[in-house]
Amino acid sequence: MDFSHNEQRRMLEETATRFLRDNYPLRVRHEHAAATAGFSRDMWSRFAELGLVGALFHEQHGGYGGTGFDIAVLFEALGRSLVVEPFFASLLGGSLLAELCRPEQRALIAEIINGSRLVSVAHTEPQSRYDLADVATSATRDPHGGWRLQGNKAVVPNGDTAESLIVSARMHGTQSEPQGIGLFLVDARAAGLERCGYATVDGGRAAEITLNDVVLDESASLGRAGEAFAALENAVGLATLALCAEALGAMQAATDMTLEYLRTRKQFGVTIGSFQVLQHRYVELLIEIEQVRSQLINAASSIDSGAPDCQWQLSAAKHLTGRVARLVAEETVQLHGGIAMTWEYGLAHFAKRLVMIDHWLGDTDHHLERCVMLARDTGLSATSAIR
Amino acid sequence: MDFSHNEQRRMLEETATRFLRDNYPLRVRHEHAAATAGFSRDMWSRFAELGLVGALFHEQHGGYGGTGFDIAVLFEALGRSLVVEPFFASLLGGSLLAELCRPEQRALIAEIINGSRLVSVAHTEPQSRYDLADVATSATRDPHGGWRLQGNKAVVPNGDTAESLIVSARMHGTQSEPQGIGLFLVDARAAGLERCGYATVDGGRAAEITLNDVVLDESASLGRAGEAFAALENAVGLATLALCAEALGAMQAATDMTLEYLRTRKQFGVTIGSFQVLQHRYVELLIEIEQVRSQLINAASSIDSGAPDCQWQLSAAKHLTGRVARLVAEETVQLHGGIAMTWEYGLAHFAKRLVMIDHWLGDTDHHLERCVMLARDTGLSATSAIR
Amino acid sequence: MDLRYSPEEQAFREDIRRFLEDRLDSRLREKVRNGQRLNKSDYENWHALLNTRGWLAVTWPREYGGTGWNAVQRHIFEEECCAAGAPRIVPFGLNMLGPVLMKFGSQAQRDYYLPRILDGSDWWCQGYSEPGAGSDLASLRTRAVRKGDVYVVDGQKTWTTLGHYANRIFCLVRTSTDGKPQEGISFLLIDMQSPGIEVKPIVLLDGEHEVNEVFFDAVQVPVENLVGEENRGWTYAKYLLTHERTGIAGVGFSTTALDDLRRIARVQLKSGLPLAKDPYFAARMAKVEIDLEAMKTTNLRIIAAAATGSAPGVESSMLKIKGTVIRQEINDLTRRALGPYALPFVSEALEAGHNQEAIGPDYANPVANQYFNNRKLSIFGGSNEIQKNIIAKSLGL
Amino acid sequence: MDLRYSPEEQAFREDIRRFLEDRLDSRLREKVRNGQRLNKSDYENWHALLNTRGWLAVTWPREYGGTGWNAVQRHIFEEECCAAGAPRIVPFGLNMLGPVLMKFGSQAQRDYYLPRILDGSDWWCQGYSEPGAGSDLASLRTRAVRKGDVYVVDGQKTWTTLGHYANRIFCLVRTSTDGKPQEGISFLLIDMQSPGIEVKPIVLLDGEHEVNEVFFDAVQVPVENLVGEENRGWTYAKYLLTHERTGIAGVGFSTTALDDLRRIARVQLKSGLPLAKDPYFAARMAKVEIDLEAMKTTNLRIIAAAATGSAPGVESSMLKIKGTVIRQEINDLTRRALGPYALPFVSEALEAGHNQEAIGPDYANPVANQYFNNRKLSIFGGSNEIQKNIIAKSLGL
Repeated sequence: MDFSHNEQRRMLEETATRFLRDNYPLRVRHEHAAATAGFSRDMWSRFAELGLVGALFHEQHGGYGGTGFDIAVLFEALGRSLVVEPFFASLLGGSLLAELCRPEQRALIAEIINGSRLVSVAHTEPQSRYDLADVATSATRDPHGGWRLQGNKAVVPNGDTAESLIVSARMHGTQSEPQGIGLFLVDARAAGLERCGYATVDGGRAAEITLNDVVLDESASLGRAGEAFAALENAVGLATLALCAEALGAMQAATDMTLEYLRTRKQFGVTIGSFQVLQHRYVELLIEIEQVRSQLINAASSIDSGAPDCQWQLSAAKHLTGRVARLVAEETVQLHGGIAMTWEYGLAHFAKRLVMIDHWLGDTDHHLERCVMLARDTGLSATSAIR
Repeated sequence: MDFSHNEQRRMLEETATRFLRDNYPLRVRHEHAAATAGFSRDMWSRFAELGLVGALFHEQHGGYGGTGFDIAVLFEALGRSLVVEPFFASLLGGSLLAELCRPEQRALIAEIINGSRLVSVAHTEPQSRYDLADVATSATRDPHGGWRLQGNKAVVPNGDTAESLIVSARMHGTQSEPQGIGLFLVDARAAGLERCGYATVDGGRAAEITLNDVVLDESASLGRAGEAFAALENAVGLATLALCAEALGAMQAATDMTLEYLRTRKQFGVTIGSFQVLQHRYVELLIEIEQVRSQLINAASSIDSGAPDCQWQLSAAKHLTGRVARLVAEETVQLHGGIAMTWEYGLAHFAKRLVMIDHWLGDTDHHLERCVMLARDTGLSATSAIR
Repeated sequence: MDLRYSPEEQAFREDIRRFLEDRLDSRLREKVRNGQRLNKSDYENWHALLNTRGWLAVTWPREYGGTGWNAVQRHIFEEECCAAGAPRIVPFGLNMLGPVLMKFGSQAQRDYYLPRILDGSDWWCQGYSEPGAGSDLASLRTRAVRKGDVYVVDGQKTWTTLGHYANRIFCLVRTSTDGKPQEGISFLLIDMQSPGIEVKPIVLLDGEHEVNEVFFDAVQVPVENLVGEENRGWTYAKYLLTHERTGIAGVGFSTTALDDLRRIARVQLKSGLPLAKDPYFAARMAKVEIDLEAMKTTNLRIIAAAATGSAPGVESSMLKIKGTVIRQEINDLTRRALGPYALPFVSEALEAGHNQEAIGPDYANPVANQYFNNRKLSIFGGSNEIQKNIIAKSLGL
Repeated sequence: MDLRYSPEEQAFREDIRRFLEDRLDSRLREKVRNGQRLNKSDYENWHALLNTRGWLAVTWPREYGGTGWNAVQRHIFEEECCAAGAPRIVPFGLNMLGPVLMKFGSQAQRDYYLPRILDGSDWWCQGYSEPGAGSDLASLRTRAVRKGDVYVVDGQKTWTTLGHYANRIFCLVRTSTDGKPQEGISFLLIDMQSPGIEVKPIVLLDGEHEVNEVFFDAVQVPVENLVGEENRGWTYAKYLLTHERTGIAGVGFSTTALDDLRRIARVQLKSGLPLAKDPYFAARMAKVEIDLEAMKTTNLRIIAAAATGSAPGVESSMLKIKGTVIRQEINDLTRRALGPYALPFVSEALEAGHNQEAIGPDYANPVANQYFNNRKLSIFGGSNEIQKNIIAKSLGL
């Protein structure tokens, strides 16, 4: 048993943390978020140069990482600084590509890693909520070869700026069948593809995407028949882990700010941290955050070891993250008082991100229900992550 | 709008409260609970003489009360003193009799009111949990006239001492159909009826009852065909209200004891009530108790006015009572510390009753689910108790 | 024990309902219902409308042009306003300053200011909180030094809601540093056009400008603008803060918000079925519905007690705490109900003129923002922690 | 980062499992599994069994006859014992007094007492708490006055767990009233057979006799029974209290309890279906299962840190708090799972000999009682509130 990171991962953590500390104060983050793209292309290139994008990918795909723990370590650092650059979209899209792409498409991954290409995944639909198998967008065979896509995609992360989109569409089957879903690599400028970008409450950007008879080559189809859903589940699993880790980082930042405030802010002639009620409520947050860290470790470990209960561990992590993130957001705001309600003081931005992470890839209720279903369907009960 | 009680009900409250204060300290309660019957026959007679049993019944049935608010007022007082005498069983059985009995059976109600006859309801079965419609016990027509009962009844309140039992049994239909349930008045000494009495965790007594081919006269059947379930639901409604009120009384007693302790017990050189954490946690209890009181008023009012959402209001009250009763029990014990864990100090007995009330007539989950179902089935949404 | 409204009260409710149906501007109603931004003239028009009917000053006695309503009537009025989608009444002049002037102001102050509140000549804002004195109000430091016929005021106020709309501010200022902190405070009425006053916006976490900082640099205030006696302002301030407020539990707002949530849960789909039929979500909704149903009666019990004269003491603290918790919980559930569509936030869509197509369902846009904005409910107006301290103190703890 | 146990650790686990399978008395195992009462000889037999294998003193170094195990090994041992239905090891001599004697006791004390703990000659109990000094231990008042070769002890201890089985008690006593309350405390070893000692049972809320009051009336204690120096007892007491205890999170107990709950939920019916398939109940179970799954790793992270030498500080307070909350939550769910059958309580059925038919399902009888009894978990051993104070203090609050 060993709870320390290896040398390479410690370096990743240090590199990311040091760079962000020196170059990414909250003021800079707000500037990036306010830009048209919702992030800074220049900063994205610098992250890529630093190897942080490459940390999302295995060596065999030209990266320097790609394990659950690499992703956990990196996103925790990103969460501490509330980074708005498109790591999340790149992880989602890049992992799918890495798993499914044809040899001739492998150059794309290199472009993602060097920061010159942004890819995202257009999967969620207006009606699908958090159900991964609910795909109404259709992919029909073109009589002249290739495919035609028709449908609507919702809340695609960085969907307004991504150059490439991986679009899910139904090749056959009913609307919520995992089988019959296909994945297609689509150029964002393709004829018939319209996108409407907008800001999200937590400081990022997303897009609604309309696919109006988009014509694709045969080569646009990714993976072999029937492979798509499993690949999607894997990529979403990594991205879910990333969100949990990001939330963990944001929780730490939020509680650190709160501790500082409790120690220095005076009311009634004493520091407010001397009030026992505030002390206990703060301590309760720390305890829950340690629990999130532990479940994140369980989930990362289960991904890396290919454990059979991996999906349970991931859903457990996302459920717990959602539960604790809301608690941390609401309580750190309340412990501060009025100042936390202002834009100027930084805490609110962490609180907003913490709460809204629950709306990406399934909220705390969705994943609790998924834990129930997974345990029920597979007969898996609490097989522990520790073996 | 008027939130004060009328003269008669204020008298009932005063009579009960004064009598219990003078004659029913916790020491006496424990003596009664430890008796073979689980209560004192003598005390029961005195309660009856005082008119407290009669307060459960309408004038038309020879009583002096019988409204939701009468029951609420009385049981709140009983709860404050943790009374173990069989008011609950008498209310359940008596209400059913009052609603369904034949003219020649009306004398029974007079006997209940004067304390000379104890009646209970044998309805719950080993498999039925809190489902009122789940009755497997069978009632079959005897070829020679009358009925034969066969089956098992579970956790019948005061079932080991009641002289008369109202037994539910299925005349037709599948196991959980409301229709087809009949109610039968059975002498507890009837041949084929076996009972096994035992103590309950909260200081009362109950019995498992086996009906092994119990032969009954035609006249044992109560009410007309198809009336039984509605009558059962009404009687259980009143008894549910009674439990909520009893819990409210017990919550007040428990928090009063706790306030006294917080004010006087010293640790670290100060009264423990000076610790802000304990103050806030105590205040939170008071707020929730006020909410229980309000929902009890809503439910009593909906019974008395025959409101269409009466069952919703009752389930809402029982749900909220269950939720708050657990909170009050656990928190008042925790606010006390070790002393609350002892038999000698009284609080634990209130805590036990508060928690176990959740196991009578449906727990907090059951009634929350019932609220969901009632609103869904009838299209009733939050029609307020206040009109 | 009778939970029914009397026939008179029911008729009263009917009157109000009809008035709102007939006269409340439908454009304004839509703005409120859609959670869009209200501007200054929206509030002014609403006040003017009520004033024509004599229903603006709901807490004032008739002799000052108020309604003379009792607590139950005020409650009915608030319920109907919420249900109709009316804006709130801006409370600073009407519910805060007005009662203070009636009780402690000079005859001249009452004669001059009260009618101007009613006819909309004055928009008041509140100068209580300071950067160093939030919950600990008594430690305020804005100074007023008497020089001849004027007080010279220096200092800073904060959290001044809608101060950018106001032409007057009532302020707590320090006129003495002797004795306990509470003892040197005075209550001043200040013209916002006075030289030396500067109003700076505070942008809140949702990007909105609702509250302000107000800076005072040698601002001259005529001594006749002192309310009551010098150094007695703490008494007046406490009167204002504890002055019975029927709306403190926010039951009307919560009821409307729960109705909205229910409507949304009926159309939001989860696995093809309405979210309202999902057992997990339905249970969450039922739970808060039960809390609110109980709170309605808790609220009325206290209101009824107030109507018969017994002043609500710590009960209003209880209402504040549980009322805000319930409202926040409903906001939270509404956010959850939207699923991924809680994420998009198009700020321009909060403007009434906006007519671009909505992102996601048309009710979605303001929801997450409202959740975040309403975190203030448990902080402002005496934080829930302060309210618990007050209750504990009243119990002798 | 590697959550797997090493091959050595796995082999170690196998060893223990096989030993327990072979040697743990099946009657004793059943008693534990059915929640029945254990008597003195049950514990003595269990200790003796472990002692023959050299596995009794899990926290002691080898030189004193201990196992010399590291924290991970101890954790594995505890897990296996819980899973096998073994009784707990009575901690007073082994995990509490033993380490104190090793660190602060005289050579004579170590030579005499440590072997007697191992071979079962002595059953120790703990004399810390007093009626007026629960969480506030430093204010204790039991007095020891030195007279020649003896201390004369007067006073009262309380919450003395299993004191009615013990022949010896280690006590904190006041030997001086000078200076801070902590400074006048000494650590004494007392023979329970000494004249002037009286043990009175305290009956707990479930009617069980588990803890006691111990009264001292002019009890004479030889001065050589003083541990360490006079008036330095507070240091030794704190060492004992903060001495690293692997089992503090109770993960083994919670795991067993959750297994039991799951088994019960599979056979308890609700509307004819297993309760485990009810969405509400399944969600409740999943929630606590997730909390426990995370807690297992939190526990191991801290244990692993302890195994590499970095002493767990406030982390053990965190484990105590969250660990007890989880255990209590599982107890609560088990109680709920039973429905009406949580109500019957047949005290005699807690005795092993009992062979009347069970009321309701055979697993039901001890459940509600266990729920109530385990409310102690968040009170005893330093209440969860005290633990939060400790953590807050460590953060400089």
